[in-house]
Amino acid sequence: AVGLAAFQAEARTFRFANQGDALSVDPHMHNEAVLLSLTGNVYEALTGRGRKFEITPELATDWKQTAPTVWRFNLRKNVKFHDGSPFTADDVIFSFERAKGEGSDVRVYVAAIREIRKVDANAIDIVTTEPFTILPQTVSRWYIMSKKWCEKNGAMRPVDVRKGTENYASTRASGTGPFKLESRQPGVKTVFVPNPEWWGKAEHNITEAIFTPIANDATRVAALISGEMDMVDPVPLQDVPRIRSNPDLQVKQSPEMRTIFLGMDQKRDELLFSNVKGKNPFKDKRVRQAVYQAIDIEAIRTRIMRGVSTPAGIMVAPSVEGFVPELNKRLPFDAEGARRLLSEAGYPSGFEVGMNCPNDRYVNDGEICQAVASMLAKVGIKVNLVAEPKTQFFPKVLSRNVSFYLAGWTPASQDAHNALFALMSTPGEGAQGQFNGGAYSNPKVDDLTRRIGAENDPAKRTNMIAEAFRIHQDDIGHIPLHQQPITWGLRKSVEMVQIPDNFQYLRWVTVK
Amino acid sequence: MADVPLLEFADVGRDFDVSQPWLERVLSRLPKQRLVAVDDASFRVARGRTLALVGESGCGKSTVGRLAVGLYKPSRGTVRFDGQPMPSGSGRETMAVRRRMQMIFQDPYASLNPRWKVDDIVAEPLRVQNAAMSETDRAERVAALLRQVGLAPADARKFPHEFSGGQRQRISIARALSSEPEFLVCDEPTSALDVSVQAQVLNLMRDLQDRLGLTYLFISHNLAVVEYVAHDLGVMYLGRLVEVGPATTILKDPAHPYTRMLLAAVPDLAMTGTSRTPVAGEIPSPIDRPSGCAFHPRCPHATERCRVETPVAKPIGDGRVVACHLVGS
Amino acid sequence: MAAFVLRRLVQAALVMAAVGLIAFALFRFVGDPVVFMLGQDATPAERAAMSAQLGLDQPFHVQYGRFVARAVQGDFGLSLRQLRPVSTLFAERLPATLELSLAAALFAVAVGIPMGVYTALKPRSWLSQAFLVVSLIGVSLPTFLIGILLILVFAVQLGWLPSFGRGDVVMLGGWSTGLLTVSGLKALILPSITLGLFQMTLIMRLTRSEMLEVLRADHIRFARARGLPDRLVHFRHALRNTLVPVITVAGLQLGSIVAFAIITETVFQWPGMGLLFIQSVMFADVPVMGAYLCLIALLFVIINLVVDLLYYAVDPRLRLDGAAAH
Amino acid sequence: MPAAESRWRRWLDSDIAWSFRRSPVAILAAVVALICVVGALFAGWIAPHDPFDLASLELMDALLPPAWTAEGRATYLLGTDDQGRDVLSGILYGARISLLVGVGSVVVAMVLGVSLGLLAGYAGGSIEAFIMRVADVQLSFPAILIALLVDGVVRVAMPDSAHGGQALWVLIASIGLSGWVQYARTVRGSTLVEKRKEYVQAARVIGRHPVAIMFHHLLPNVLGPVLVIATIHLATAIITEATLSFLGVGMPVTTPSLGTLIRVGNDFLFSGEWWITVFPGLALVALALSVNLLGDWLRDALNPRLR
Amino acid sequence: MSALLEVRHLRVAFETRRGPLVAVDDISLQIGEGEILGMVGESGAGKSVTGTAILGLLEPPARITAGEILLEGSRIDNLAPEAMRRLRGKRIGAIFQDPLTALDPLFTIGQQLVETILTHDAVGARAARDRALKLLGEVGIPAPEKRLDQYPHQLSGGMRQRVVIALALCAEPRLVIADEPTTALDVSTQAQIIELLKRLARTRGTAVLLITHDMGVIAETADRVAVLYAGRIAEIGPVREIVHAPLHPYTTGLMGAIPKLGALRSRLAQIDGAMPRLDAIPPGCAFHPRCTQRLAQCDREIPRAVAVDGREVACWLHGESSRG
Ligand SMILES: Nc1ncnc2c1ncn2[C@@H]1O[C@H](COP(=O)(O)OP(=O)(O)OP(=O)(O)O)[C@@H](O)[C@H]1O
Ligand SMILES: Nc1ncnc2c1ncn2[C@@H]1O[C@H](COP(=O)(O)OP(=O)(O)OP(=O)(O)O)[C@@H](O)[C@H]1O
Ligand SMILES: [Mg+2]
Ligand SMILES: [Mg+2]
Repeated sequence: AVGLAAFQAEARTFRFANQGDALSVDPHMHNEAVLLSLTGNVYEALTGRGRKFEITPELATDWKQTAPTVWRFNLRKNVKFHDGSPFTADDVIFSFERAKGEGSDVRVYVAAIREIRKVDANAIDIVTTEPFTILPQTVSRWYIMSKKWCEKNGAMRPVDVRKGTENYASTRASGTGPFKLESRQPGVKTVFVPNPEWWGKAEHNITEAIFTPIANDATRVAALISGEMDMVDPVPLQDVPRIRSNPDLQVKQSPEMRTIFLGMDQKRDELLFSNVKGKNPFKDKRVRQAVYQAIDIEAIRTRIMRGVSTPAGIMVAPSVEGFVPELNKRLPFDAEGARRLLSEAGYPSGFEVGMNCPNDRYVNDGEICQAVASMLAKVGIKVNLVAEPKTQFFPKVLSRNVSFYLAGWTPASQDAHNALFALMSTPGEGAQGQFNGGAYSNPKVDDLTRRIGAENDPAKRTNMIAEAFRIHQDDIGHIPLHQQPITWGLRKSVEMVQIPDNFQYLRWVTVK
Repeated sequence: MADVPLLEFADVGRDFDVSQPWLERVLSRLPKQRLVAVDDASFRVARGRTLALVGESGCGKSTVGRLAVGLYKPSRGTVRFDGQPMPSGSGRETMAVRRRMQMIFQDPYASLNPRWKVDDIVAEPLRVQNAAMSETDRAERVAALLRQVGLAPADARKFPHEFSGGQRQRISIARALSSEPEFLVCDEPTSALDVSVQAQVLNLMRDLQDRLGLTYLFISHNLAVVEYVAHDLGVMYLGRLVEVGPATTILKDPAHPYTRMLLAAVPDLAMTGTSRTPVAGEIPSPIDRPSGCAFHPRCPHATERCRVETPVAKPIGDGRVVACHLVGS
Repeated sequence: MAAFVLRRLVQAALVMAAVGLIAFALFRFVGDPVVFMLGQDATPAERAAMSAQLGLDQPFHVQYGRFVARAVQGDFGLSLRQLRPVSTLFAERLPATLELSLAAALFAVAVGIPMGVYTALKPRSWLSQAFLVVSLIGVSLPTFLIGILLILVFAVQLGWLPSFGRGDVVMLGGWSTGLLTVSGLKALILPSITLGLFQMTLIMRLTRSEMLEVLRADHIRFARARGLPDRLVHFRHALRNTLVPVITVAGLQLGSIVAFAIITETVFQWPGMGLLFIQSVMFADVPVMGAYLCLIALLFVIINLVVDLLYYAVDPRLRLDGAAAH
Repeated sequence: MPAAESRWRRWLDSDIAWSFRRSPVAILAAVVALICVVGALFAGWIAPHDPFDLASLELMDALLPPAWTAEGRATYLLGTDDQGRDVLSGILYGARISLLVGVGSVVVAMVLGVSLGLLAGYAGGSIEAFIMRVADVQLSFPAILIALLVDGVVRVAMPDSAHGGQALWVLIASIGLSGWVQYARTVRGSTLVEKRKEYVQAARVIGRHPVAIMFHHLLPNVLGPVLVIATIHLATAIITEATLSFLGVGMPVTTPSLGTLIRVGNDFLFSGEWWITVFPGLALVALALSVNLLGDWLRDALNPRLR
Repeated sequence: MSALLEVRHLRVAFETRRGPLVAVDDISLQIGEGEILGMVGESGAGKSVTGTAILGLLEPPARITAGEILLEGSRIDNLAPEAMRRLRGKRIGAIFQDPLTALDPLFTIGQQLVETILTHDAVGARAARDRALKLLGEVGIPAPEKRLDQYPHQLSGGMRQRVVIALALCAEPRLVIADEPTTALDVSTQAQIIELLKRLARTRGTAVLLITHDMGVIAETADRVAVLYAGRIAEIGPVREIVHAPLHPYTTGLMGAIPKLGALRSRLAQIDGAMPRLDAIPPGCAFHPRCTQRLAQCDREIPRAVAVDGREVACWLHGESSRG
C-alpha cells in the first residue's frame, strides 16, 4: 500500500493524439469510432471487451439466453456514476429508450431489441424481435447513461436540432467507467482523470490523460518525435521505419478488423459512369474476375502498404466471428488471364469506368485506388478516378450512385453476420444491404443471412456462414483486398493494449 | 446671312455639383453644394474672327470652351452654333455639328495619346466621322494635314514622344483640322510652351486663319498673347464675364478694375528694374463667391453697392460690354 | 468623423448581407448534411423529414432570409455537425484565430517595414539583395510546406518549439488567450511566422518600392535642400509618406491573413476558426459556413474601417476634407 | 523582313532591353523561367515517361531514389514516387498544369479586372460605386474560400465522370475570380488619372463612343502596371493552386500539378523519401521565384523615375 | 561688388548607357551680394541642372565632371556630403518650382519650419517657433499664428510658395537659388512673389539666382541675366542691355518671339526648328542649325565667351570683332 501511494503521488500524464476529434462526448450521438473509443473510457456498456478482444462482463456480471428471444442480464451491484448516483436497471432501460429514440445514431446496436423488462433493481430481461445469438457482442458499444443525471441536465435526448440549443451531454459526461471526463475543449483537448471509485481494479498507472486531435499526418508524427505526445494514431505507414529507428519510440501494429474491398455496380442496366452504353459490363462475372485478377495484391502490399497489410480472400478479417480460413485464398494475379477474360466478355479493347474512392478514410486509400487504376489500365480498363474526402464519398456509396468504388467494412458486432447483412445482402428493408453500394444480389446469400441471424446452434451457424461466403466468393460479388494495419506510434516507456477495433482504452495504459 | 454669328452664348450658366456623397450629406446634414463655374455668360463670335477669353486660374475659361464644343451641357441659357442650338447626345445631328468644330488643348504632352502613332491620331476624326473613306485617301489626307501644319509626312509613323512640345501642338492642330472644322476652341494652346515655340504655334494659327477663314475661341491667361491673336476679348472673373469688347480697345483702355489689375500684373520687358505696386489679395473660392460684385474684396474702388448688388453687364458705347457699377454710370 | 464611421457601418451591413446571399446561393451545392446527421442506416423518409425540419429543403432565399432574421438577433443556429450553437463554437474558436492573425500581422509589419526601409535606403548592399531574394524564396513555397519544414526544424530537430496547438491558455472572461503563458507564446511563434511570411514579403517589397518613389519626391529634395540631416529626411519625412499606401495594402492583407489561417491552422492543429470552417465545408455544415463567411466579411469591413481611420490619422489631407467643404 | 528586323533592332535598343541586359538577376530569372516554360510546354517530348498514363506506371518501381544514389535506377533520374511515377516526368507535366492554371487564372482575373476597372474609372458615379462595392464583397472571399465553394458547387452540380477535367477549370475560375479586384483597383486608379488627360477629351470632342474610348484610348495607357501585377499574380496563382491541393481541391492525383506533387510528397518528408517532395518543391520555387524576380525587374524597368 | 558665388567652367554630365550626356557645359558666372542674377533659356537648356549643381543635390547619374563652384571664396563642389548638408539651408537656400509638391503634405508648415530652424541653429523649441512666426510674417502671410498649425493643402498656391520661401530663408542664407518660383502661379500672385524676392535682395543683401524662362519676370526682377542655350551660356550681362540690345542671335530670336503688350505686330519673330536634344548637340556652335547669321566656322568650332560692352557673349559674330 505504501508503494502504491508513492506510486500514485507521482503525476503521470499520458498524452495521446488521434486524427480527428469526437464530435461530441454524448455516447449516443454518433456511431463513430473515435467518439465511441473516447467515451468508452468514461461510459460502460453491459458487456465489454478484454485485452484479447474477448467479450467480458462489464455493467452486467453475467447473462444467459432464457428463451430464443429473451436474454437475462444480471447487473453489477454497488456501481456509482461519476455524479454519485447509483447504477440500476432503470438506467439501462432509460439508456435503451435514449439510444433507440430520436436523435440517436446508435440505434443499430439496439435494433434487435424489442423491449427491456426490469426484473429487479439488478436484473433485466432483454427481449429481441427475433432470435438473436450475438446480442452480447452487439450491446458492447451501447453505453449506459445515468437516468437521473440526464433528467437533471435536460439531456434526455442526444440532440434536439429544432430547439437549436446545446445538449448538456455533448460536452460533459457522467458514466460508470474507470475514467472521469475532467474537461473538454472540443477540437482542442479532452482531459481524463482516473475514477477512484471505479468498481474494477485499475490496471493502468496514469494520473491524467490528455487527448488531442491532430489532423495533419506530418504534424502528428512530429509531435510524437518531438516528445510532445506519448501515443499517436495512426502513424502513416511510410513513417514507421523512422519511428522504429528512434531509440525512444516504438510502433505497435496489428491487423485491423476492417476489410478493404472493391465494389461494382451489378444492378443497373447501364453504368452511371462508363463509356459502355446499353449494358453493364460488371453484370458479367468474367469482367469482375478480370478486374480481380488484374490486381497485383502483392505489389499493393509491399509498395503501398509497406508490407504490413494482410491480403484478404473473403470479406471479413480473421478476428471476426465466423471467419472461414479455408476460403481466405485469393484468385491469382494474372494480367494475361484478365485480358483474355475481358475479350471473352466482349471487351477486347477494354472499357472506361469511373471509380470513386475516399482519400481520408482508410490507410493509404487514395494510393490504393491509384494503384488499382494503373493496374487496370494495363489490362485495358481505363479508370477515371475520383478520390475525394469521405464526407463526399460516402453519400454516393450509400445512395449507390457509384459504378466502381473502394470501401472498407468492420462488422460492428465483430460477427460475420453483420458483414453478410449490411454488405452482401440485396438492399432491402431497414439496414439490410445498406452498405452494398453495388447492389450485389444473390437470393441464396440473402436467405442464408436471414437464417444465420436466427440460428442458435454455433456449428450450424458456422457452416451457413461459410456457405454464404463461398457463394459470394464464387460470384465475385465484391473484390476483397486486404486488412489494413492499425499503426500506433508510442514512446518506448508506454505500454498500451491494441485491440482489432482500434479502441484506445486508457484502462490498460502504463507509463514507465 | 452674314449677320448670324458662328457661335453665340446667351445667358449661359454651368454649375457643378460638388456635394459630398449622398449618405455623408444626409448624416452630417450638409446642404447640397453647387459650384457655379460659369454664370450669365453672353457673347458672340463672328465668322473668321477670334474671341479670346482671359482671366485667372479657375475663373471658368475652360468651362466656357467645353460648353462651346458641347462637351458640357449648359445648366442655364443656350449655346447656339451657326444660329442653331447646340445639339447634345451622339446622334447624327450632333456628329454633323461636331465635324464643324474642334478643340485644341493646353497641354501638348497630355493631349496626344502616347500609345498611338501620329497618323492614327490625326486620322481618328476621319475614321469616326467618315468611315467610308479608303485607307489610301486617308493616308493622303493625313500627309496633307501634316504638311499644312509644317511637319513632314514621314512624321506620321512616329510616336508623340518623339516630338518637341511645339511639334506636338502642331500635331493636335492637324488633328483638329482633319475634319475640316470652321470653328476651333483653343484652350491655352501655348501656356506650357517656351516663348520661342509659342511664337511658332501662334504664327501657325494665325496663318491658318488667314488661309482657311477659321473662327477661334481662344482661351489664355496671357494678355500679351491675346493681344497678338484676338480680335475680340472677354475678361472673366469667378465665372462671370466682366468685360467684353474689341481687344485693342480693352487693352489700351481697360474699363473694369479687374481688367486693369490684370494688365498691371503682367511683367513687362519695358519695365526693367522699376517696381510696381503689387496686386493684393487672393482669388476667392468659386464655391462661396463673395456677394454683390465678386471682385469687391480685391477692388480698390469698391463701394457699399458693390458688396450687395451684382452688377449687370451693359454696353458702354465703344462696342464694349462691362459689368461694373462704377463704369458707364 | 461620426458620419464616416456610420457610413462604413451601413456599408458593412450591406457587404455582409451580400456575402451571406452569395454564400447561401452556393450552399445548395456543397452537399447534403443530413446524410451525415442521421447516420448510415436512416431511411430516405427519415432523411427527408430531417431536411424539412432543418428547412434545408427550401429555396435558398428563404433559408437566407431566415438566417438573416435570426442572425440580427445574434442567433446563428446550431452546427449540423457538432450540434452545438454556432455562436458557442465561434466564441471558442475566434480568440485562437484572432491571436494568431494578429501575431502574424505584427510579425509581418514589424519585420517587413524595417526590412523594406533598409532595402530602399541601401538598394545596392548585398544584405538588401539577400533580403529580397530570401523573402521571395519564402513565398515561392506553398504555406503548408513551409509550416511542415518549420516544424521539422524547430520542433523535431531542435526541439525548441511545440509542433502543434496553442499551448496552455488562460481564460479572460469569455476570451481564451495563449498570450499569458510561456507555452502559449512559444506555441504562437511557428504558426504566426508561417502565416505572416507572405504578408511580410509583400509589406517589405511594398515599403521598398514606395520608399524609393517617395525618396525621389520633390518635397524630399526640398527637405534635403533645407539641409535637414538624413535621419530626419529618411525616417520623418520619407517613412511617414511611405506608410500611407503601405497601411492600405497591409490592412487589406490582414483580412486575407484571417482567411489564409485555414492552412496554417490545419498544419499546426491550431484550434481556430479556419479549422472549424474547413471541417464544416467537408460536412456541408451550412450554419457554420454562413456565419463564418459573414464573420470574415465583418472582419474585413472592420479592418477597412480601421485602415481608413489610420489613414486619416497619418494623412492630414484626408482628415480635413470634410472641413474644407464647409 | 526588314520591317520586322528593324522593330527587333528597336526593341534591342530600347531602355527596357538595355536595363534587362544590365541586370544579371533579370537574365538569370528569365533563363530559369524559360527553362520552366519550355520544359512544361514540351513535356510530352522531353519527359522520359508519361506520368499521366496510368498503364505505364509500375508499382514495383515505386519509391526508387534518384539515379545517382546506390539504389537509384538510370531510367528514373530523379527517382520515383509512391506510385512508381517518374519524379522528373511528373515535374515536367506538373509544371505544365501549374502554368496552365497560373496563366489561365491570371487571364481570367485580368480580363475581368481590367474591364471592370476601366468601366468604374471611366463611367464613375453609381456604376463605379457599385463595382467597387462588389470588389469589397469579393475581397472578403479570399481565393481559398472561393475555391472551396466553387469546388463544392461543381462537385455536386456536375456528373462525376468528368471531374478530373473540371478540376482545372474550377481552379482557374476560382483563383481568377479571387484575383480580379487588384487589377480593377489599379486600372480604376490609372483610369481616373488618364481620363482627365486631354487626349481623352479630344476623343470625346471627335465624337467617339465611350466604349471605344475605354478600349482604344485608355486601355493601352493603363496596361503598364497591369502587366507587372500579372507577373507577380502568376507566381501567386501557381502557389495558390499548390495550397488548394493541400485542402483537397487541387488537381486530381492521377494528373498531378506541381502543387499536388508537393502535397503528396509532403507525406514522405519524415520517412526519408525526400526526393518525392524536394524536387517538385525546387521546381516550384524556381518557377515562382524567377517569375517574381522578372516581375520585380519589370516593375523597376517600367518606372521611369527609377531608371 | 564682391562675388558671393562664383561658378567656374562648370560641366555637368549624365552618365547614361550611351555615354555621358553633357547637360551643362563650361558655364561660368558670378553673383554678387544683393544681386539677382536671372537665368533664362528654353526648356531643357540646363538651368535647373546648374542650380542643382550649386546646391550639391545632383543625384546619380548626374555628376559634376569639371569646373568648380566657390561660395564666398571657398570651394563647395568638393565638400564631403555632411559638410555640404550643413551648408545647405544655412548658407544656400533653395526655392523649387512647384509649391504643391515641395512641402511635405503630412506635416504642418510650423513643424517644417521649426525642424529646419532647429537643424541650423541651436535654439530652443519656443524660440524656433517665434522665429517661424516672424518669418511667415516677413514673407507676407497674414495671420501667421493661424497658418503655422495648418497643413500645406490648406493653403493656396501663392501662400504655399511663400512658405517655401520662408523655409529657404530660415537660416538667413547668403545665397538663394530660386528655380522657377512663379511658373505655377497666377499673374497676380506671381507679381507678389517677385516683389518679395526683390525686397529680400535689397534689404538683406541676399544673392539670388533666379531661374525661369519668363523674360518678363527676369526683366522686372534681375540685375543681370544669363541666357542659356543647350547647356552653354549664350550671353550674360546687365538685364536692360540684353533685353533691349541682344547680341547673340539666339537672344535676339528669343526677344523677338515674346509677344509684347501694346506692340502690335503682324507676325512674331520665330526661331525655326527646335533646340537639339542633349544626345545630338551639333558640332561647333549648338545654335548654328537655327541661326540666320551663320558663319563658316560656326559648325566647326565652339565660340568662346568674349566680353562686349560689359557683357559676355559666345558667338562668332562678336568674337571676331572683339578679338581683332
Ligand atoms: N467637372 C468639374 N466638376 C467640378 N468642378 C469643376 C469641374 N470642371 C471645372 N470645375 C470648377 O469650375 C471652376 C472653373 O473651372 P475652369 O476649368 O473652367 O477654369 P479655368 O479658367 O479654365 O482655369 P485654368 O486657368 O486653371 O485652366 C473651377 O473652380 C473648377 O474647380
Ligand atoms: N535624370 C536625367 N537623366 C538624363 N538627362 C537628364 C536628367 N535630368 C535632366 N536631364 C537633361 O538635362 C538637360 C537640362 O535639364 P534642366 O532640368 O536643367 O533643364 P531646364 O533648363 O531646367 O528646363 P525647364 O525649363 O524645362 O525646367 C535636359 O536636356 C534634360 O533632358
Ligand atoms: Mg482651363
Ligand atoms: Mg528646370
